[in-house]
Amino acid sequence: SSETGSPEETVIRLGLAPDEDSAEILRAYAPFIEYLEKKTGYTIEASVGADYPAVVEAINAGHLDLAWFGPSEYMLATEVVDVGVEAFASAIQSKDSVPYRSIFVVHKDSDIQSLEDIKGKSIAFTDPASTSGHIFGRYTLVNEGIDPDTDLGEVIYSGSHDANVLSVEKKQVDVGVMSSRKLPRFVEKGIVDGDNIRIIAESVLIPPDPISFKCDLPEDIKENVVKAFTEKSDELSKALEGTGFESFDPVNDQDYDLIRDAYEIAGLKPEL
Amino acid sequence: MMNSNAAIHFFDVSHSYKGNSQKVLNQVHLEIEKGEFCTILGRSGAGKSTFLRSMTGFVQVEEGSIFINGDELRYYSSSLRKIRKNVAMIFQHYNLVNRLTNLQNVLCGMLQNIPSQRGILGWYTEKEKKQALELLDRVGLADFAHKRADQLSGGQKQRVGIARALAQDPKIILADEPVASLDPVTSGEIMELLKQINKEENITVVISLHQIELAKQYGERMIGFAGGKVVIDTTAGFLTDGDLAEIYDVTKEKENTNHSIEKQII
Amino acid sequence: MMNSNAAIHFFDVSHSYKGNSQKVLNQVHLEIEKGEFCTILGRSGAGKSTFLRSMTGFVQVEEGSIFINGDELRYYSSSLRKIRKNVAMIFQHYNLVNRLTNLQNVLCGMLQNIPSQRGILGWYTEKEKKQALELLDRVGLADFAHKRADQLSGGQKQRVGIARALAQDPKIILADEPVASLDPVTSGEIMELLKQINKEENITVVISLHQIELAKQYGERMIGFAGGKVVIDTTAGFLTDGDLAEIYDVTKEKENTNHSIEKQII
Amino acid sequence: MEKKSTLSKILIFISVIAFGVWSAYDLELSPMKFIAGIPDIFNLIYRSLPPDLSILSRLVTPALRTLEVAIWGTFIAVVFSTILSFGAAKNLFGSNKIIYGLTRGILNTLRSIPDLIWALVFVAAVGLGTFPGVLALAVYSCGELGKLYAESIENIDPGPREALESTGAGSFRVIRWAILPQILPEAITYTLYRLESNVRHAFILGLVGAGGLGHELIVSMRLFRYDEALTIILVIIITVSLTDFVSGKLRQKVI
Amino acid sequence: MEKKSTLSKILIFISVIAFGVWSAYDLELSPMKFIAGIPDIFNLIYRSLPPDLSILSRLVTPALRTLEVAIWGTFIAVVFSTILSFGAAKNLFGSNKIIYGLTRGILNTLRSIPDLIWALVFVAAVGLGTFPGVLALAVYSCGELGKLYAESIENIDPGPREALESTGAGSFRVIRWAILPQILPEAITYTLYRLESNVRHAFILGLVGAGGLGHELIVSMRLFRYDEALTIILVIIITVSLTDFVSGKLRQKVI
Ligand SMILES: Nc1ncnc2c1ncn2[C@@H]1O[C@H](COP(=O)(O)OP(=O)(O)OP(=O)(O)O)[C@@H](O)[C@H]1O
Ligand SMILES: Nc1ncnc2c1ncn2[C@@H]1O[C@H](COP(=O)(O)OP(=O)(O)OP(=O)(O)O)[C@@H](O)[C@H]1O
Ligand SMILES: [Mg+2]
Ligand SMILES: [Mg+2]
Repeated sequence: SSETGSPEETVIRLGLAPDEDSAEILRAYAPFIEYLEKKTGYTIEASVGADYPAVVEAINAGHLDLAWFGPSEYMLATEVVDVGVEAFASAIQSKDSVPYRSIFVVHKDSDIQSLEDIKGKSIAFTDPASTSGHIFGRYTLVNEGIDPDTDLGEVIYSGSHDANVLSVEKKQVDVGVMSSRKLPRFVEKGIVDGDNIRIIAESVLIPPDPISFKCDLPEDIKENVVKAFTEKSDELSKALEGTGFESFDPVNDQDYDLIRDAYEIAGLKPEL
Repeated sequence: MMNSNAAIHFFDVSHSYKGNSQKVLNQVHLEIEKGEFCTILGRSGAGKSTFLRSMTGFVQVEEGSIFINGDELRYYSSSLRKIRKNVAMIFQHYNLVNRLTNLQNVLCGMLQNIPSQRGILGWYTEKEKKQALELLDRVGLADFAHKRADQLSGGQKQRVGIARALAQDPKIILADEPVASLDPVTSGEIMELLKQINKEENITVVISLHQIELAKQYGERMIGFAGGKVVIDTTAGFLTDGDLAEIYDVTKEKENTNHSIEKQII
Repeated sequence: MMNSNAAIHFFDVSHSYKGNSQKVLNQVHLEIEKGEFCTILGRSGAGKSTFLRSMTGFVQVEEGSIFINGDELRYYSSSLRKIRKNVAMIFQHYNLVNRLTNLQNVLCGMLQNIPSQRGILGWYTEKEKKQALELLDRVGLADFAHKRADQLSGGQKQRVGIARALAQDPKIILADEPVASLDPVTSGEIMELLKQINKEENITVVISLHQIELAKQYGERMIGFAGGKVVIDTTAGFLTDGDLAEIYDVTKEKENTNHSIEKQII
Repeated sequence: MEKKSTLSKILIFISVIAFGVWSAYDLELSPMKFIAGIPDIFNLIYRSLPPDLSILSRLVTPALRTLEVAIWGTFIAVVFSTILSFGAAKNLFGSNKIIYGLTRGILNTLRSIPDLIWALVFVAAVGLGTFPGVLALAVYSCGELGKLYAESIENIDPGPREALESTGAGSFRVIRWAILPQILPEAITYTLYRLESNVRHAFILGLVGAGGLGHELIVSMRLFRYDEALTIILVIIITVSLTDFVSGKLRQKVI
Repeated sequence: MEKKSTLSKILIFISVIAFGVWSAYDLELSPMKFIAGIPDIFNLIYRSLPPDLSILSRLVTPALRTLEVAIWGTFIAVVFSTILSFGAAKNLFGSNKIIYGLTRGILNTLRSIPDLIWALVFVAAVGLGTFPGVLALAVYSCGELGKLYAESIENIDPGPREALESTGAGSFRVIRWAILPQILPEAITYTLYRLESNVRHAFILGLVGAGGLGHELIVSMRLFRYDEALTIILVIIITVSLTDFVSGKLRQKVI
């Protein structure tokens, strides 16, 4: 654990949650871990949970010091973890990747042109706990003055982004809500024919993945870690190569209030 | 090559079980005519059951050939089925289906004679059911028709097995110690029953027995096995004490085996 | 209240199996003295096996009480275990553990006399193994020690069952048709063996038999069952034809049952 | 030979132990760590108490849905696995090596492919909804049931079967009257176990857009609504216990 | 009485059929739709061909890791489920109703809680890594094995057991020498089936975390690298077939 002693003896345990969109980074995090060890002088032990609740519970039980997961997960973790977690850096995507937001897709033959037309239509979200596949979709709708529970026709949860886009293509539903980052990949892999799909609306940008530490971490370690993450350098970009990210920006907890708002508006505020 | 009149023809048949070099059937060569009533004698382990079981192909003999009603026994299913239809077997260990009632067990003996669908669904006609009940009655178990087979006493199970074999309406009956678990009176009744079937319907009957008295009383021909070999083959009336000694002689068996106990300890 | 000298004491015992009102044991009241050699006769289904099995508590009798060596049989495990230790049972259906070798089966008879850990692990001493082999030899199966029990002929299985019972070093032996599957010579040998143990070690032996000859030859006391009742209880020498008629009489049994076949058809 | 086999037994024993120790080390198994973590388990349980029973009414439809899907999936699986099990049993048609290899191969493949992936395959075929869920469960269960049925057929007492074969009756009649009655208690165990297992695994319904109990559970977990999750688990426990009870009763009848 | 039971049988039959039809309708089961979708299945398979065998070398470590987890999980489960099965078998200690109810209840609960949730519980206790995966599989498998063991104990032939009990030997000696030999083939089937099942579950659930094959499969699926996924599935099929083969050989020895 994180006793202050000689730096090499300090073990910092980093938990990674395989968020749907960061699946790739997990295979390629080794150089980055090495970079961190070199920068901080600590021993970094990275481990991966089967899903994010596992990572959150591991922090909660004191088995992790740092965590890297999606914005929603972070927001939920701040509610769940007794000693508290706090975001200190956010992972900045490399230039060529698609900005992260919710998008509304329809079939190309659909008469729906914008969100104004979707009253009474059927809509597919992915699953209730999905940031891009549900929360921000709902948030956008509510901001547009549409109450998803009363103004729409059927509301279904298809379970995944691909199921969602497929059911739009097969005209099983009128509108599908999904991640902006997924659609290009589906088209590229031939899951759907891009020509059959039309985007009618998109949400605001979703905050990037936060890196957070447990609040009871000793201050000197916190500082050291923050520095290692947020100092931009070629070495860092190189270590992150192949992960889809290129650097980290400093953030604080308030930067994620947007997520809290979105959850609240979507009616999914966890009552803990 | 072979006598087409014979019900059963063994042609130099030898057999040993896997993992054991000792011959359980040793050059068995004999003919049993249609309508004969034949008893098999022999010590425990002499090969009687193996002999009987070899005739329905459950023991696939290593050497020689067996002809049943003129057809050579071959070990593929259509040939076996054809032969088995005419051969009913009464098993030493009864081999009842425990979870069925006794009536169902007896009815199982008729399966091969009724259409396949009816057989699989177990739809028997009233006539068939009546016939099965009559058979149960003949072995003294009419009252037990709707009891499960595993609720019977040993002798009762044995009798259900006999009724099942009779239900098959066979040309040959092979009975492996069919009265071993029966009291003298019931034994007599069963032997009488078999004899009657043998005489009235000209059915060939081969019975292995341990009761020499019964064998003498009912058997016409007696075949004695010892160590897998046919050592005696004679008419019942002529069975001598010498013959019996030949069959049951203790010293002979001991010669072949090795009794040193020390060697056996692992 | 009871004769403390008796090995076995039945006190008005009655029993019927679940789902069947007919009494399989009907007011059985008898005493068997220590060291007696007692044979049980009776028709198939008369209740012989039930009588024997009731003495080790496998049949939990509905009425009356049973005393073994002065202790009342009660159906909780410590009492049963205590009684069973001194009572060895030879089963009509052998009840061997098929997947064990014959030697292991015989050794199982000694389990209750060796420490629990050794018993569970199957660590027998050389002496125990030798004793088991000697017993197998006594029943003529020393060569089969390392064969699996299911590879034996019927009579061989029966003899392994006998060896297992002897391995138990009991005070009472209950044998349910122990020679049913054996040829006359082997039967004689086994009866001789039981008699010898009975005489030399003063062990009480109760045997159910179907061979009246054997019963007369070896038994001292004869108990005849019919329809669950003790109908004859006499000294072997005095067994009359009238007695046999009493035991085996066919007409009597028929009176109690209802044979109308038509009624039975479902 | 006796000696050699003892030696090889010892060698096998040693290597098993060695593998055990090495892998325990490799996996960082540590009973101490587990004991130290027990309070955390209680903490987790504590946080999920009391179960939020108010969601029960919301669970009725998904639970019913799940049950229907499980029953249909199991039913379809029973039909096909029964047929396949005849070929995968060495003492039936499996005595033919080709048939044996083929059916075993099919069964192994059916259950090797995760139900998640079967779900995806069937979504491609029939679109979203409960239907692909039923198909996925059916196919996957078929692989499991077929193996279990086949092996219980291999375990039967050959005696009664011989008796029926000796009458010359055809295979299917023998199967019906000598084999089926013998495997009946096991077949009941396996079928109802599989049904229960399908109720539990009906998670995949969530992946094909059909909701279901498992899906509700995952969502509750993701939102850290442990009190809701506990309620759902209680519903599953009740369903499983009921199936277990029915299974017991049925088996009692036939044993 | 005969008549009444026939009537109730008919009623049961009709309601089963009714439920079947209704639920088929409710679930929108449609064989036609399935047949129409078969080309889509082939399309999916086509897209995953040829399998990307180049990833095989990358799979060795995860596969080994997963196997270790499955073996340990199964081993721990065998130990505890054996003990529990004695209480859950009606013809052993389960003859005591309280013990029976209690052990059945425990077993039902253990397997009602999905392994994912067990994993979460154990992560809270021991942190991330392979250890919680082992524990989750162990606990879950214990619930399944315990039930299966218990029911195969209930199925034994009582004869040999009576014979051993009649010597006055204690329960554990009787279990060892009369019951164990009788359930051995089933026990082998169940244990190796469970091992195989654990290999598959560890693969699929990614219970093993980053080190396991399941993680690789999930990543491949998420990235729609079907050709990679196919390779991983092939590895799973091979593992499962091997286990099946070993199971068969072992059973052949004891049947
Ligand atoms: N488990 C059982 N359930 C119900 N009835 C049984 C059971 N066992 C035996 N019976 C019945 O009890 C009666 C007596 O059986 P028992 O086995 O004591 O007879 P037996 O004298 O040993 O006959 P045998 O000489 O044929 O072995 C028989 O009518 C039998 O059908
Ligand atoms: N399945 C088997 N595998 C191996 N050996 C066997 C098998 N069945 C029988 N044997 C052996 O073959 C020999 C002959 O057995 P068989 O059953 O034919 O004897 P039997 O004359 O019927 O004896 P019994 O009168 O005791 O029934 C015996 O030594 C027996 O041990
Ligand atoms: Mg025999
Ligand atoms: Mg009896």
